[in-house]
Amino acid sequence: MMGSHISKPDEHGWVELNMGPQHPSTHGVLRLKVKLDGEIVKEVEPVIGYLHRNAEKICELDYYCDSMIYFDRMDYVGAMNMEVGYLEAAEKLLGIPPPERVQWIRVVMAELSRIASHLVWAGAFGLDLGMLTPFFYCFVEREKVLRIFVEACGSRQETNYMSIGGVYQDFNDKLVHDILEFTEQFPKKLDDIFNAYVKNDIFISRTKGIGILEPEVALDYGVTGPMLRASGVDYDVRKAEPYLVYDKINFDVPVSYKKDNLARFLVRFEEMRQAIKIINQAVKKIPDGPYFNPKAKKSLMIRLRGEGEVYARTESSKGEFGVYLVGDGGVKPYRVRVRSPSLKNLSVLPYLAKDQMIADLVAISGTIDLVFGEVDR
Amino acid sequence: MKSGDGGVLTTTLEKALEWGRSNSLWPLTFGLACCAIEMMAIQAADLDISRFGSEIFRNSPRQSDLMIVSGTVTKKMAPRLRRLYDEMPYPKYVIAMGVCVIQGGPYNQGYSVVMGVDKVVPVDVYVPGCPPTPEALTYGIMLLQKKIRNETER
Amino acid sequence: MVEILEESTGKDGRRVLKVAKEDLVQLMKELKGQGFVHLSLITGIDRKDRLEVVYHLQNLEKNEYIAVKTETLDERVPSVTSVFTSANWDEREQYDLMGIVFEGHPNLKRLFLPESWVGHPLRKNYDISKVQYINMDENGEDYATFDPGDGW
Amino acid sequence: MNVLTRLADFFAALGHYPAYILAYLFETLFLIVFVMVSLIAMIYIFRKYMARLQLRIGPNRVGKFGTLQLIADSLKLVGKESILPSGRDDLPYRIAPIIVFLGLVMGFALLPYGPLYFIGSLTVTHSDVSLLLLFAALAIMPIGEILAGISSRNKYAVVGALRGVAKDVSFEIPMMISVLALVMMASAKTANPLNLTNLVEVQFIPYGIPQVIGLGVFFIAMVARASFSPFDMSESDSELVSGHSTEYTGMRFGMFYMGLFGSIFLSSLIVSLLYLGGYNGPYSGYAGFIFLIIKGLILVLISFTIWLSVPRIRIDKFVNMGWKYLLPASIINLIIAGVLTLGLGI
Repeated sequence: MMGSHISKPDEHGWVELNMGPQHPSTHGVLRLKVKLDGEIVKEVEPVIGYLHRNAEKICELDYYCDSMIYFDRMDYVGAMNMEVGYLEAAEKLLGIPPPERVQWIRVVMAELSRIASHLVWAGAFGLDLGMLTPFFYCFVEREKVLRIFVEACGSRQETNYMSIGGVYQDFNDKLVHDILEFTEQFPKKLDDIFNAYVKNDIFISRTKGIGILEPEVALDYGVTGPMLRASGVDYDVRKAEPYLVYDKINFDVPVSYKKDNLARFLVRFEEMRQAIKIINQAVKKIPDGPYFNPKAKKSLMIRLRGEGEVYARTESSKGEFGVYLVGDGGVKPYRVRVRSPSLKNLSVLPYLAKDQMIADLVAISGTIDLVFGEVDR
Repeated sequence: MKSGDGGVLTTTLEKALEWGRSNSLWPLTFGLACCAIEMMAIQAADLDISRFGSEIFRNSPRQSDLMIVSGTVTKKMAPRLRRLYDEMPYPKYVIAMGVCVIQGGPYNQGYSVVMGVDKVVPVDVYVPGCPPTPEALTYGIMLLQKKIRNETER
Repeated sequence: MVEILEESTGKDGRRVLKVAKEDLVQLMKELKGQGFVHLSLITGIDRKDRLEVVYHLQNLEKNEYIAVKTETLDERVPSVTSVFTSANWDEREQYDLMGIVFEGHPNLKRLFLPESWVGHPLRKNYDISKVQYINMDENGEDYATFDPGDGW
Repeated sequence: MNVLTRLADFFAALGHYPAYILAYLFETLFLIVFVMVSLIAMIYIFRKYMARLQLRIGPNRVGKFGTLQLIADSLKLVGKESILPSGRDDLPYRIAPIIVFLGLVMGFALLPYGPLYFIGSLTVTHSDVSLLLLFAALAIMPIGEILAGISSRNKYAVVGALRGVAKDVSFEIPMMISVLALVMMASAKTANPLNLTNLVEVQFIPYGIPQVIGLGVFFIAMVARASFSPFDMSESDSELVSGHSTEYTGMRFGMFYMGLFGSIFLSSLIVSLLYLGGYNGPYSGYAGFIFLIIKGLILVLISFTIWLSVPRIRIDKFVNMGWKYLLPASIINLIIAGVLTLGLGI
């Protein structure tokens, strides 16, 4: 947004600069009120709500099975993770556990989605720093993931693939073959992108030692996900409270103790490598069986009734994604509350960006990995 | 901006300008929601929009010709969207991308969503879908090019 | 010691503590002392006759996750921002959408909607069919009106 | 017999003065055509090359292989509404893009494009201090950008202008010191090393070989002068929207845009003239121009590769680099030049 007319400095001699909601580095519709002392950022006040789409309210007006589409559109770059998060809560509330086969399929899809999400982030982070080319390489790889999604359910981004008690369509051999083909070639491409970044001295100088987030502060602000792990806290919901079949899969949780922008970058890249490892194991282990729970057939879906309160958390690509569902025995949820990791991660930006330069403010907000569908909901 | 019967010269000039405009639509970097990621995808390698001359996503509305409204327009965003539109120089074009932008989409029962961006700014091309595939958006841009060249059939 | 009114286990297998709202801050302090350093989520639930506030807390070392519940009849609940920084935006959000006034909050402003928005949308008695519009004044600040105005 | 005298001879029938006036006019026309053609070529090459690097195709719809893309772009820019922001500083706002473009054309005008006896530079052949004039002309362009920044009443533009000033101050001195080293080396061979033509023609071995450090410093300074990534702090599109040109529309913005690409080509030509032997070579009369352009294009492609593959450097780090590394390096280079010239007599 323009409208950044010259105004008089305030009593400290600071000038207020308004970044956003339309600004190239805000990844959507974040608005930052920045107080500047020359190049130095003295205060940042994030203003959010420009994408507040009242998802929590509409979920109350819809059937349990219909609410899925709003979750898809929360973290729209990693939609499958959102679906998993919602279904974890909804299936517990409605008492419809998914069959074994479905759980493995969901793990595969969630991890593919995590890769797609991190790839968008990796490309956009390059653009934030003024690096144009890696963006295109990231999107080429992401396109391959999306083709797998299209093969599975016909939709690219907002997949709506999973449903209560199952998935929309069964995995077939071609899909498994496609996924294996992707996981085979992806690590090499990922290394290329990785090297394009880290073998560059300017990139290192722009990220190393900048935006240091101490673990105590991170926990106090409620930061989770790759940001927390980059601050040296070994915490991942997939390990701490395994959902689906993550406890049967062998994978590592990348943790960095450097706490800076570079650490967050490295953690996300390592997560993509681990995701490949998970997919490779899970695809081969998918057991035979039904792909939906017979209690949740399509015709019965809108008659599902839930009562009680369930809080389920999952590890989305941004952090701990929690869904708190309250049912009153009706066919529609009484209250839906979403713990969005991006919102909590964003709340630490004023702390991180204080006394940094404008260029670093952009870099730091890049490493937070903001997706506004989820921040504002 | 119709040339009327201003003679051969002005007609030719007008045609040349239309040709130039249609082949050099610089979009504004203006991503709102989900569709923004698909908008980024038309820029990327598979559906390279620069083939049609939309090479540069300009960050400043002053230098852009095309506003792709990509994603739900909330009531809080609408005045700002209007302001961005006002800041763009004529001739300017708007593509409404996705059903949220066309009529509210899945959020049309909500309290904070604008039911269609055409209540705020005039729209040239509507691209339905939730989100539309990048191919659909590319087709929308090609339709807009035809519209600028007065080639559309009604 | 804080008096726990009720201790139960939820449908998801989590421990739920229920306290009076006067004891809330004290309980939070004690829980933080026990290692529950991460306040994950604050949820307001409109039970029509009363408002319920649920706090989800997490102990990373023991890998424990509990919920603390409190109730209010007059929309007022003490703020826990003095104990957890992360409560700041959560409480603002719940104030914005649910209309729970957190007493002692340093900056209790609406998070998503403009200040002059009428009503709190997540309340059960909020009339969703009553359309409000948002406009922007010269300073870039929003205000909500019931009047469509120009351009709508 | 350079271009000017040839043209004057051609028009000799009209008398001495009219012939020379006509000759100057034609030469100016050549120059403008050359600048325009090279700008269009630069932008086209950039887009196609960028597309290659990014696994894309690049413009291919208008004309064969999209060659007419730039014509379409400029037609569109000419036809755009010209918005003048309220509260601007009117005169500086209007003349800023012209200053940028003027500096660019002046820079091109002062270059020698071939040996003195054959082509010479266009228009200002006779200046004995064309080296100084060239750097004076180059110093004009940043003034236009700074004026644009402070006159358009936009905070992003002001910050961009401030960064531009900080940037210019920190690379100008190392750049001029490395040029000084060149002049020192050339002064052993020619009576007037300040003349660009002389400076080029004494390079039996290109000065880039004895003056490697100088070449490095000068090239970095030239990249910073042209202000593209990694040194596009003043424009930095992800931080400051569009920097100093944020408020400019239509052809005024087009001038900044062309100024950017023109200065890349201009810097490449200057580097190849000063350090890579310029048009020297066999049959330099006819082929010299082509040698120069080829060297320039290679440098342009190197610049584009740098542009597309590195992130933006932070402004304070750049200022640090200018004063802490480039300046000492250029002084060391000066000492080397002195030793080579006076001590070894090269």
